[in-house]
Amino acid sequence: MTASPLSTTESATSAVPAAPRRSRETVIAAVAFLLFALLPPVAMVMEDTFFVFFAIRVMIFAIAAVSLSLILGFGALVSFGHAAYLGLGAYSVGILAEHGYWDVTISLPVTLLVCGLFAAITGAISLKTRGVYFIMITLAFGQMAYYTATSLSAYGGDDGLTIWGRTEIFGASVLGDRTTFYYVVLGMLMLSYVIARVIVASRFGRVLQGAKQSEMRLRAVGIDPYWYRLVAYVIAGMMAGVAGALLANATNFVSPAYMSWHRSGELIVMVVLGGLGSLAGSIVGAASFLILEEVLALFTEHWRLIFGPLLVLVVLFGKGGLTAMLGGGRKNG
Amino acid sequence: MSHLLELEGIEASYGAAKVLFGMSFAVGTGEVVTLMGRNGMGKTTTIRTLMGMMPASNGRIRFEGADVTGAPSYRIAQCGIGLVPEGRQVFPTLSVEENLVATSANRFGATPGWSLSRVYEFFPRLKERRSNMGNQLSGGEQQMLAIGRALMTNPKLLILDEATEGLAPLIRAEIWACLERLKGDGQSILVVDKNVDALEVLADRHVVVEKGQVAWSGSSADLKADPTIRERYLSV
Amino acid sequence: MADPILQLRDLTKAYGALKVTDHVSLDVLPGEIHAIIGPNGAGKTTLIGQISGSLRPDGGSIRFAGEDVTHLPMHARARAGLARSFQITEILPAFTARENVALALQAKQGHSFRFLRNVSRDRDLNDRALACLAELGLSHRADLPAGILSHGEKRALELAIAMACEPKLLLLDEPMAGTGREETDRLVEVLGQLKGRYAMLLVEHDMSAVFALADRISVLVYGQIIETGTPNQIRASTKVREAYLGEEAA
Amino acid sequence: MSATLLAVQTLNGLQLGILLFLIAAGLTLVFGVMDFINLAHGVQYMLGAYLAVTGYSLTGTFWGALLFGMLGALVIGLVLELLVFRHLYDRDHLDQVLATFGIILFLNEAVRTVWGSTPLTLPMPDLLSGSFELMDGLLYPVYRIALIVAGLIVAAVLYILVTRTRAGMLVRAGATNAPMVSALGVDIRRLFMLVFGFGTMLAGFAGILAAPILVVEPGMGDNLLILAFVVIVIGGIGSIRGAFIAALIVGLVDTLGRGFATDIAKLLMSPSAANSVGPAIASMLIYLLMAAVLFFRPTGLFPARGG
Amino acid sequence: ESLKIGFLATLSGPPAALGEHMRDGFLLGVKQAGGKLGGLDTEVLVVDDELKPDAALTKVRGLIERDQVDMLAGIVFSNVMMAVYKPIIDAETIFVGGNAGPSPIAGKACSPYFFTTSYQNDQNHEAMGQYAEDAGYKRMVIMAPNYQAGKDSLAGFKRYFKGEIVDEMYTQLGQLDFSSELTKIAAAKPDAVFVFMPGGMGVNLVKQYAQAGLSSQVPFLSAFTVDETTLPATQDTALGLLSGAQWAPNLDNEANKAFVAAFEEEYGYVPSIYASQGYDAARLIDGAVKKAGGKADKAKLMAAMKEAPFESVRGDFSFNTNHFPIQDVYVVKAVKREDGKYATETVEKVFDDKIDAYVGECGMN
Ligand SMILES: Nc1ncnc2c1ncn2[C@@H]1O[C@H](COP(=O)(O)OP(=O)(O)OP(=O)(O)O)[C@@H](O)[C@H]1O
Ligand SMILES: Nc1ncnc2c1ncn2[C@@H]1O[C@H](COP(=O)(O)OP(=O)(O)OP(=O)(O)O)[C@@H](O)[C@H]1O
Ligand SMILES: [Mg+2]
Ligand SMILES: [Mg+2]
Repeated sequence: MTASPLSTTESATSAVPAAPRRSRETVIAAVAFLLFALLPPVAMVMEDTFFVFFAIRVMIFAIAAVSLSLILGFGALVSFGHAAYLGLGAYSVGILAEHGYWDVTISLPVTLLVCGLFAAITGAISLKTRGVYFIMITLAFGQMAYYTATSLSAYGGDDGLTIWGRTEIFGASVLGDRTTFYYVVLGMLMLSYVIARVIVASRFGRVLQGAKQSEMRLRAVGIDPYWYRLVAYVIAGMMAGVAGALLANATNFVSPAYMSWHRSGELIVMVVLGGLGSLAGSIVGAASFLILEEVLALFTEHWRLIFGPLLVLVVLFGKGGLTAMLGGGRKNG
Repeated sequence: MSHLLELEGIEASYGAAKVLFGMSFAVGTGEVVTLMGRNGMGKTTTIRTLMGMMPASNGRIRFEGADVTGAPSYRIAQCGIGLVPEGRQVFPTLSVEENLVATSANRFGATPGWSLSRVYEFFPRLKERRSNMGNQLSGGEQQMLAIGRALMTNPKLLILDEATEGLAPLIRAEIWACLERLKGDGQSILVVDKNVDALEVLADRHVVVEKGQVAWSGSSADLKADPTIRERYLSV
Repeated sequence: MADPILQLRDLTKAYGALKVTDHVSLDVLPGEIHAIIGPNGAGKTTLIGQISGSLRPDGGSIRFAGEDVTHLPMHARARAGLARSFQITEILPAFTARENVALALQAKQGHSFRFLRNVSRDRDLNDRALACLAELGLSHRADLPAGILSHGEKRALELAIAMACEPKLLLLDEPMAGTGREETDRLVEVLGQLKGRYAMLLVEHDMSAVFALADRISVLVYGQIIETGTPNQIRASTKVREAYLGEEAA
Repeated sequence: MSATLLAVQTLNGLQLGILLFLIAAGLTLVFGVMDFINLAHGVQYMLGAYLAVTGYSLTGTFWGALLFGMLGALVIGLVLELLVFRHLYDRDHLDQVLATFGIILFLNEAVRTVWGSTPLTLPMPDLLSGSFELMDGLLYPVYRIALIVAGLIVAAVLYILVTRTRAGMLVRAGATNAPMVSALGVDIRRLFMLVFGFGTMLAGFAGILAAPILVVEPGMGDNLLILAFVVIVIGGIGSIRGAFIAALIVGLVDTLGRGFATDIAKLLMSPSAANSVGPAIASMLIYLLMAAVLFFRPTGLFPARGG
Repeated sequence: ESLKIGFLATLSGPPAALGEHMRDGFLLGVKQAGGKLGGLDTEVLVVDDELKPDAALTKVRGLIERDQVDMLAGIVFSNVMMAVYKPIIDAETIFVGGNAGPSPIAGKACSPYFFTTSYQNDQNHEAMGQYAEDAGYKRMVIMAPNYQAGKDSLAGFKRYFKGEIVDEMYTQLGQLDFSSELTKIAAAKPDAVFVFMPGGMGVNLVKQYAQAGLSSQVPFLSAFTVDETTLPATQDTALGLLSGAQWAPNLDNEANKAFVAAFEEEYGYVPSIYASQGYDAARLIDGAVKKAGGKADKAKLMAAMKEAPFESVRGDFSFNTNHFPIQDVYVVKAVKREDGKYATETVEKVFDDKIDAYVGECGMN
């Protein structure tokens, strides 16, 4: 497909964070982490434990959003099947638990392996395509995972699978304590963010971002973008898998609904909402999406009548997503 | 003398970067005028602004006496301006023939108007490639197509921005000859090109642009008479 | 005579009935600047495409630096020492000029599966990229996004990228197109200085540049090479004059 | 499985294909031709159906409902274009995705608020309510024939409109370089608006035609949207012909898959295993098909010429 | 003292109608008690679970931890039920189910905190199996969507139907066009079909079944397919189709007559089985609070609930040891009432005091 010249100029300004943006990125991330870190004590004082639970959910989706942001924002790989990794991660934990394996030393490697393998195989095929075709082929693989899960009668099929406990760490069930679990999730979020950040700034990251702008140019200097994209895709898949494993622990439940295409779509919305090409933005995007959903629903059953137009407004007037709005000027100012 | 096109103190910028600082010049009916100047001096920007493709922050643009400042670009084009843009910009997903036909018009009943057959006669190469897609053409063929496309709108004023870029010497010469013929038919033309020698023969008047302003203007005879102008502004 | 660095034998390519490359055989010697001229649509860009690997020939062979590369993908050829510039500018618009060049340098240094070090703080890479830019007079634009450079500057950046690859053979497709006299002259000068460092295959419609630079010229018309020779021979050829040059070269 | 059964199932598949094409047609037009990802296509399909239901209650005839539904869909489409879509044409695809996702949320909820959650229906027109016997014990409603005819007409009209008319050329040109079309004297915004309105009307039309055989309920367009995307991607974006053929293939594969996957699985494994594997495969079949097609032809079966 | 109840229902997406029926029934029950269930000021927090298990879980946590509700009620779908079940039980919160009754909760995972005024999921399917058996059908085609509830449904049907299953078809979730399946049915010429096809899928199927001329040839038995939530869409095409249910609007008892009249008066539409269950849930709570002495004391409430101290609109009602109902199950038929509205009507009683199949696995007594 030929992009219109206008959209070319747009991409010209959207890909690489310039130095000032980089520091804004850091500030946003730091503030987000700080807020998350302070939340449990505050909730304790306010005697509202629900906050903590809700924040866990936000952070888990933030991890998934960051992982998607890595390939979507920096590699222009719009995966419409990213929820599959959430599901795969969750099912890895759930199925292992069903068979009595609770320890993180088993479940984490299995999650990474399963998600990495699925990403490697489907990615190897999907990455032959571009643009909307890529969107749709990733959707196809996501749907296959979804339908497979719904027909897994042994593990509850569509009804899902209850996990009657939490993952243990070296045999100790420390995650049973909500606050401990909370900080483990926060730690994972920070780790994911830092990993993604380091990758983006590395040689590998530069290739990834270059390939987004012109594949031909990369080939001409001797780089085949395919393998770099594949590796990025696998990394993102594993990261989302970890989010899935955490989600399974947070909910004590695994369901095919975790990998429905709606969920994949929501992840994309979170990333775009936060601002493309900003990892901290994805955290902001995930948080605002979930918080808005939750808060608006408190006011009216018909909260979508407000939420929908709100998204439209963000697109129309907040060119570049929420982080761009937060930072004041438009990023292409 | 009635001016066909008149620019008066045009200013324009890309974001915060101002590029045009009060461009003023005019093209008379039946006249061939050039815009010359080094790379990046604002020639293309001038044309984009007068076509309404970007806003002028100051100044007036008049076509046949009517103020068209701020009008949308299709309306300005409909007044009778045909544009051959810099970088060709043929439509990649349309065939050669579709490229020519899609925007063709004869709004003022020009006779003989430009038709497919007349354009093909002019560029036989295009006729050979008529069913190819725009993006399957060679660079030079795309250039021919862009010119043909503009002619097919039967404009009162033809604007060519670097229309001979990437053309083989033979074809380039043909284009000059063609413009010569068009001039003979009374066509008004505004042309931007690097080929000063050819322009000197073709044009009535020249406008030299430097840093977004008119640095010099005069007739071909004036230009010939004063070789320092070429040196100073065009480093030729 | 040294072995040719590039050897085309009977290269053919057709789009439907249109033979765009019609049994083209051509040698480029190490260190020489070999120009290809010819009318629009003669197949010059297509030929460059086949040599660089972005297009697949229908038949014939391409040997580069003693190896058959006919079936190698583009990036593999680039690694073997083939660099190209594009007729329609192909740069990374969101990267700065420096990053554009640094990417080429990075590719030259081996695979980029390096995840940890921050590449923008890689002194060595940055300095060398700057040096390449300086050579083409772009140092003052090094930290601007390449997308907002002017047309002429973009063309120069393309060259800088190609040079950063330290190729054995440089494929140049109309590097002067759209640049003003002044810049053209500077490009001619730069390429002249590079002469001998690597072989070049130059496609260009600017005859003064071609005649100033080329050691040998091949004339391509409708997919066939009708003549190869020194600039003087070509200038004198009536066949070439009729098919391509017209009066301009006189 | 008898030959008749196979023949009838093939017919069923083709007919589902036509229905899918009807739904995908407007989407291809707006997406393929204007390069605009309109996720709201599904809700526009739904709106068509709902408006028709209202039209029916006002006029009491199917034809009145049809007219009301199509005009209503057109008006709503134009209003949306004016308010939202026209500001998105030259934006990134993802911006379009986000904004149109917002519109989906809004319209689904709005429909529920206005018409309620309980599914509704639109009766068949009397004129087309007959049927004939397709095979022993199975009737084939005339209405479905009409549906097929409508699908064929839409396909032909669209094909001619896009490939043979000047408006079609201009829209295709505008998709790749709108400012240039404008600089050549064409009011591209108005043209886009009309095309968009037409696309919306097509979506509404599909919704209305589907209403007598399918349920009319909030969110009815959501899953169909995905199916429609599958169709146009398999066909090659921007190709009306591709969409048409892909729709038929998807319809066939899906129908035959449902018809025979379990039976075939039973040849290979125990019946109970087949009962769980067969349907799972059948549901995945079109996605498998899409993945396979894109693997071998990364831009679909009929990549739009030059695109 | 007051009573705070969190009520979960699916109120968005295509199946929202079910949730609305259940909610409306429940709220009617509260309203009729003057806003005071068992004499306690009652606040009902209605929450949309969006049919997303993990989202539902968040809402449940919110209700328990933030809103500190005394009990939870509602829930239409089993996958949502399963997702929130453990947290509810872990939090030792009383739950009064309004619809979903998945087998694990009736069996192995049963809990003293869980009560339901609906049924165990298999019940209506089993009823239709029994009915088909009684009707003397020998060869049947059965069909359900390919998901857990669908599989459970057909398993439930087969538990009582002993004849030959000519074909067992699993369709896609959200399927639109059933031509393929209808063709197979026509070719197989069974004595009858049994389907479980909830929501929009059911509407599609019923319409197309009639349009293919099958309604007059092959009897159509179903569960959760033809009811007051889908009849407005299927209208005449569904007339005469048979379903299994423990309740219908015309059930002849005082409580029911009052309920149906009040419901139609209040909301202007015919209540469905979900509405009746929602209503009964409210009545159960009302009765239990009264019995517990007008106090929201958990232990007392639980003990009171076990007694099912209320007049159910379905007539006979008592709790089994797993806190699932022991109740009569009928075959009902879709009809057009005299006032032009569509509704279901009892045809005959299939089971008297039906007990579910999983109670044996439940350790409670
Ligand atoms: N999209 C843009 N954004 C920012 N600056 C721009 C943009 N396009 C052009 N410029 C700048 O505006 C100035 C004038 O450019 P313009 O294209 O008008 O020059 P020109 O005289 O046509 O040059 P050339 O001979 O190279 O075509 C240049 O300095 C250029 O870098
Ligand atoms: N994909 C394609 N399909 C059909 N024809 C093509 C395709 N690509 C190129 N051609 C045709 O092949 C011929 C050679 O094109 P090429 O770009 O190689 O010419 P060129 O010699 O570089 O011309 P120029 O000097 O104008 O750039 C042209 O006539 C062009 O129309
Ligand atoms: Mg210019
Ligand atoms: Mg070329």
